[in-house]
Amino acid sequence: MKKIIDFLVSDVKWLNENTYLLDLYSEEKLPEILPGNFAEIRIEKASEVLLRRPFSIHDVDYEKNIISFFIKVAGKGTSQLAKYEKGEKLNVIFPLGNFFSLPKEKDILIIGGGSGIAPLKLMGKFFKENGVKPVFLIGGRTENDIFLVDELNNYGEVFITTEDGSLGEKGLVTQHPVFNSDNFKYKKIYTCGPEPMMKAIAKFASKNDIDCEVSLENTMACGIGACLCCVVETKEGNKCVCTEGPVFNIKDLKWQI
Amino acid sequence: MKKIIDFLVSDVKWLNENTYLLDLYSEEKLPEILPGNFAEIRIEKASEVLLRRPFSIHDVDYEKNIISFFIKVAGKGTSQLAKYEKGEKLNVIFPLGNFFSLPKEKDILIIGGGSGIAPLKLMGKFFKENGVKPVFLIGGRTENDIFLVDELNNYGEVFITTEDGSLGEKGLVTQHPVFNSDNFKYKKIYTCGPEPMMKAIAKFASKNDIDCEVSLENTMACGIGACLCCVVETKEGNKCVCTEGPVFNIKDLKWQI
Amino acid sequence: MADLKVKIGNLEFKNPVTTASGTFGSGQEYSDFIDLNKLGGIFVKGITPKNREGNPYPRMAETASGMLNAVGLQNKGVDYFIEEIYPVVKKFDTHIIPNVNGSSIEEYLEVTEKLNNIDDIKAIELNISCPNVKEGGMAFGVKKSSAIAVTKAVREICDKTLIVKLSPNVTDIADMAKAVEDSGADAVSLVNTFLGMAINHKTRKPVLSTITGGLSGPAIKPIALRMVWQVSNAVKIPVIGLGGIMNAGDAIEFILAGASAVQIGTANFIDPQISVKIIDGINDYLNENNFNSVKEIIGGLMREI
Amino acid sequence: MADLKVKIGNLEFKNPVTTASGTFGSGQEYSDFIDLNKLGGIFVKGITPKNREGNPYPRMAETASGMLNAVGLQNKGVDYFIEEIYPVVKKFDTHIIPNVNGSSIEEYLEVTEKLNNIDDIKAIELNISCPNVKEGGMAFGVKKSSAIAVTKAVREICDKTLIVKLSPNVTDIADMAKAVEDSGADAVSLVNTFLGMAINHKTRKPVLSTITGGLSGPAIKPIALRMVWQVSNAVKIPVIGLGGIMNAGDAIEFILAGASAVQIGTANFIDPQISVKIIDGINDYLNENNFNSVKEIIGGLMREI
Ligand SMILES: Cc1cc2nc3c(=O)[nH]c(=O)nc-3n(C[C@H](O)[C@H](O)[C@H](O)COP(=O)(O)OP(=O)(O)OC[C@H]3O[C@@H](n4cnc5c(N)ncnc54)[C@H](O)[C@@H]3O)c2cc1C
Ligand SMILES: Cc1cc2nc3c(=O)[nH]c(=O)nc-3n(C[C@H](O)[C@H](O)[C@H](O)COP(=O)(O)OP(=O)(O)OC[C@H]3O[C@@H](n4cnc5c(N)ncnc54)[C@H](O)[C@@H]3O)c2cc1C
Ligand SMILES: Cc1cc2nc3c(=O)[nH]c(=O)nc-3n(C[C@H](O)[C@H](O)[C@H](O)COP(=O)(O)O)c2cc1C
Ligand SMILES: Cc1cc2nc3c(=O)[nH]c(=O)nc-3n(C[C@H](O)[C@H](O)[C@H](O)COP(=O)(O)O)c2cc1C
Ligand code: FES
Ligand code: FES
Repeated sequence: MKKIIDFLVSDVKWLNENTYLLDLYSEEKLPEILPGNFAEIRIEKASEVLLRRPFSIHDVDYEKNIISFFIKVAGKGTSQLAKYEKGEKLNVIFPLGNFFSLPKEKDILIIGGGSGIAPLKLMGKFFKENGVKPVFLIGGRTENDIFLVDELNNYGEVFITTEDGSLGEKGLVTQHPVFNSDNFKYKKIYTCGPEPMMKAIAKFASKNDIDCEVSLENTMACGIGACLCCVVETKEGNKCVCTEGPVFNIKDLKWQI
Repeated sequence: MKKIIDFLVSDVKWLNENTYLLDLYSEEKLPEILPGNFAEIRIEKASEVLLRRPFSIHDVDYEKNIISFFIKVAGKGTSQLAKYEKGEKLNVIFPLGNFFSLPKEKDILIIGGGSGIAPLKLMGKFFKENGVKPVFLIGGRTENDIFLVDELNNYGEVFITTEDGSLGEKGLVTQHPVFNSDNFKYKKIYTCGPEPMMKAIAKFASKNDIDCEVSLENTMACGIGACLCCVVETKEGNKCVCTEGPVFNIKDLKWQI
Repeated sequence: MADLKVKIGNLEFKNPVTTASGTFGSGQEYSDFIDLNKLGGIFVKGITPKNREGNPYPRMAETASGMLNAVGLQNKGVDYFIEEIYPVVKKFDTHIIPNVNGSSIEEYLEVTEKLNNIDDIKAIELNISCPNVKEGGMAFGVKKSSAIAVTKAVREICDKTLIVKLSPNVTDIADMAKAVEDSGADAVSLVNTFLGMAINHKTRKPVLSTITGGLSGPAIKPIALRMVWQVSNAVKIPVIGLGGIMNAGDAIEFILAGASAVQIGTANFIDPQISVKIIDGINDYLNENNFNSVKEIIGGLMREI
Repeated sequence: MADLKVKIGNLEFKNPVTTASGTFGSGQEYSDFIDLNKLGGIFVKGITPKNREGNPYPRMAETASGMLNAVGLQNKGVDYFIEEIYPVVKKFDTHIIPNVNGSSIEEYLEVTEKLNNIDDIKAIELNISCPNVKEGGMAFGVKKSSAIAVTKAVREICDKTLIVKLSPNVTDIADMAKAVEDSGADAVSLVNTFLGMAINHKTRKPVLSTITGGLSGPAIKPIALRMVWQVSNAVKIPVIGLGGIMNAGDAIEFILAGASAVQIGTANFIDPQISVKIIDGINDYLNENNFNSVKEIIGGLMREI
């Protein structure tokens, strides 16, 4: 069941000049949150921000009643959100959307880029609890964009690419050696990140007939399936990213790839 | 010459639960400010506040480049303004409007109520510099609404009325003994406060043929004479409160009193 | 507790607060957040004769105090509504009011006819003002002759309370309201969205796939309020007011301007509990101001200022 | 420095940024804050034949991302403008464009005739869209026949560049624009304010003395932008775009939609230096995107999204 809760900000931690972790504390017990679920946060303090903003749930601590978000500044809302201070109230609707499905086979690759690495930690946790040890591949423009390596290492091996080669392999994620199609060994790919990245991965996956789930970031108004603003074209017609996604198997999408 | 300056907040001091003093600091030298002049403050942080908000200049320190405002919370803008923190930027247009004129004779009464006591301190200073020692009369609902008594005492005697009698005389300002028309001894009245109060005073003044200046608080859009939104009806037609006021001699107004 | 009951045509509503078509799904979407039984009514998402996929993504753009949408009446068609959606939502103790759409008079009639057979449905809202479809929709609502034609045709076959939803994209909305009143409407609701547009100057492209879309939200409230006031002064049938209502104060302003009921639209996205908060707020307002019934303030705007 | 010059009719503007009538006084009011010589032009406050006191106070209400005004064309009349105001502002190196008003065609002609005698004035803006006067104003701008009549009459006696300012309170603004184009207008400017209303629910009274007023500011931008786009696609004469422009990005969006120049209105109240900042912002945008001239982006909206 979806909840609407007034959380209190418990921490805002900047990771670099435009990326931060936001921790929110609730008096209420938290419902179960699955990897890929997201929340709609109301940013009341921000002038010129009318609608809520959707963010993947990055982490959850059921004991302390804390949920965390991994956020990149994109515009007005995300920059104002970072200015909330400890103890200030934030109204959140959650958990929303579907989630990344458990793989049937154990060799899986999870790829994140940009703010798309937000759900990776919960995926790692969830998969580990279910006996799956993924390999992570995270990409950024420079070393400065690479986060969470130590944390993800708890759940599986972490590969890194940077466009300028300042950390890990040089290039885009799809240029990483794992993508050598001759000996690509993963049975399933999960990915979340910029659309061009996800489309390049989807292209590889569909060419090589590999199961692949992507998490979409369509603009939303309601986040709960009421407005029909967030649709993506699927083989069965337009579907709401907020309720029937954000996670889709690429075989269901009508992506031009 | 009117200026537009980015001030830095140097202090916000709450006087009671809905009244505060706001001190702003500028790197730039301040222009001369006369009592009754006001400023238009842009409250960018406040969502739902589009236009600037006008406030009388309460005090000025030319040496430290500080101007002060005495503000009562009225709505969205005034409540958000109080949340600015030391060091934050506020854009201000000032000094605007005309000012209280120097009296020809020395026996003067200055009456303030509500946020209308804001300009009284500058009046006291200015009149003192010019050899005039006014009597102040300030009114409020209770003791809790009476401010600045000690400061105004530096410039002249201070009478007080409160509606509940918790401080000074009980009643409205116009019920104060000084208003006994048989021996009213002041040659000029200056007043700033809620319109009903000013109108009651104006009525007394015009009946007893006493010179009287009032400071109006019409809603404004531009504050600089460009939009013609803030007019008051005068015997010479509509005049802009922001440029031809805010101070008017009641003999020029077409008030129904 | 003040008396919140109002009447729209023959129909009594337990309170004047309803939710606007297209912003509240079928109601179910909000049942985790509020008790739907508390609402005066639910205007459900626009219905067409057949399944419609709507417009391509992107369909939404946020604007200053508003949003543009270009959903384009995506819905699964009237039969799906009757068989799958209605049975689920009819159990709520509130009026479920379908929003009827078509790209021709025949299509409007097709939808109306099927809904007319369902006893529990007490009213329909005839949407002649959707700006997001190539055919029909707003085209009917901005021309008096076609507004009259579709209203008359639907009236003929419709036994329910007939509410016609007007487009604000017209020169004289009072005139339009009178025309549909004369054509048999039992009530009018206004406003639908304003035709607007957003451009991303960085990409130099329109933000919406359809270039233009419908503007809603607090930005439009002053215009919507003016229109509700003008229409209330022009017609005898009840007026349902909407457009940018965000809180109880806004709702009361529409009622003072002459609306017998209000619809809450975009505000639901921002606070899914807002409709119930507005009911409570209206009740508090009536109590504080010593009114016994909301009916006492309908059209209660005082003229002298 | 990119080439910012644009042409409206026969007239060259040093840049596309001008200030909107009624929001910038005669220009002088802003001379403490900006160098008026930098502006493309200044559309001065509406002028009528004789002194007008305008409407009673209150004349202004803030709304969500907007404001309502009911000034009602307060001004000291055309003779006062010519004798007292114009001599002061003509010294600035920018186009001073009077905004011509009347409550009858005769009155429009009276103002035009007097202004037409002044050589230095190169253009006039015919305001057929003021919503705040009982007679004339918007009444001319919402009816095609009267829009045509007043435009033709003024055209006949006006040698200057004739800009007709359109009302957005119409069903089909492109049609209206075509009508005034055919009647001899050299350019159209749009939009004027939307007719709106504000109520104070606490006092149950209208906020404005006139009950309704004109809505301006960022709230209206999406509708204004749509109208500018529709009109640009419908007429051959240049279009001057306005309505809620708050920054360079907004101005560029109007230009992409087809405007050859823009007017800055309400934004001047919030930041008296905004017009000059917008000029700089447009220049930066052109440089960053490798355009040599602003003309390259007029109507440059890319259709495929
Ligand atoms: C399901 C979902 C999960 C998300 N998870 C995260 C997350 O965990 N961390 C994170 O940092 N971000 C996440 N996002 C993206 C985040 O919602 C946007 O960055 C945010 O809404 C931008 O708000 P803003 O007010 O800062 O930007 P705005 O000022 O509204 O916009 C800035 C720019 O970004 C564009 N933009 C805004 N939102 C989107 C969008 N959704 N898609 C494409 N363009 C957009 C605008 O068009 C504009 O150009 C997620 C989005 C979705 C839909
Ligand atoms: C020349 C001048 C000098 C002023 N000096 C001071 C001062 O020194 N200290 C001080 O506290 N206040 C002063 N005021 C009043 C102050 O400007 C308003 O209280 C403020 O603008 C309210 O803004 P807000 O956003 O808080 O209220 P809003 O949310 O905008 O409005 C709250 C309520 O107040 C009403 N309101 C707002 N402004 C006015 C107004 N000007 N007249 C009548 N009703 C109004 C609104 O209609 C609404 O009902 C002055 C006003 C003027 C014109
Ligand atoms: C996403 C969205 C979808 C809408 N769909 C419909 C619809 O199907 N039928 C209809 O009559 N109105 C529809 N509308 C219009 C609303 O019912 C309402 O008239 C409009 O949003 C103005 O009210 P508001 O400002 O309170 O949102 C839609 C509005 C939005 C925002
Ligand atoms: C206070 C005020 C006064 C106005 N007076 C006039 C006027 O005299 N003549 C005119 O053509 N438009 C007048 N307008 C309309 C503006 O020129 C402009 O068309 C409108 O404000 C929309 O632009 P904006 O949203 O940028 O303000 C006035 C607008 C305001 C806010
Ligand atoms: S955001 Fe409203 S349906 Fe998905
Ligand atoms: S506030 Fe604009 S003229 Fe006074």
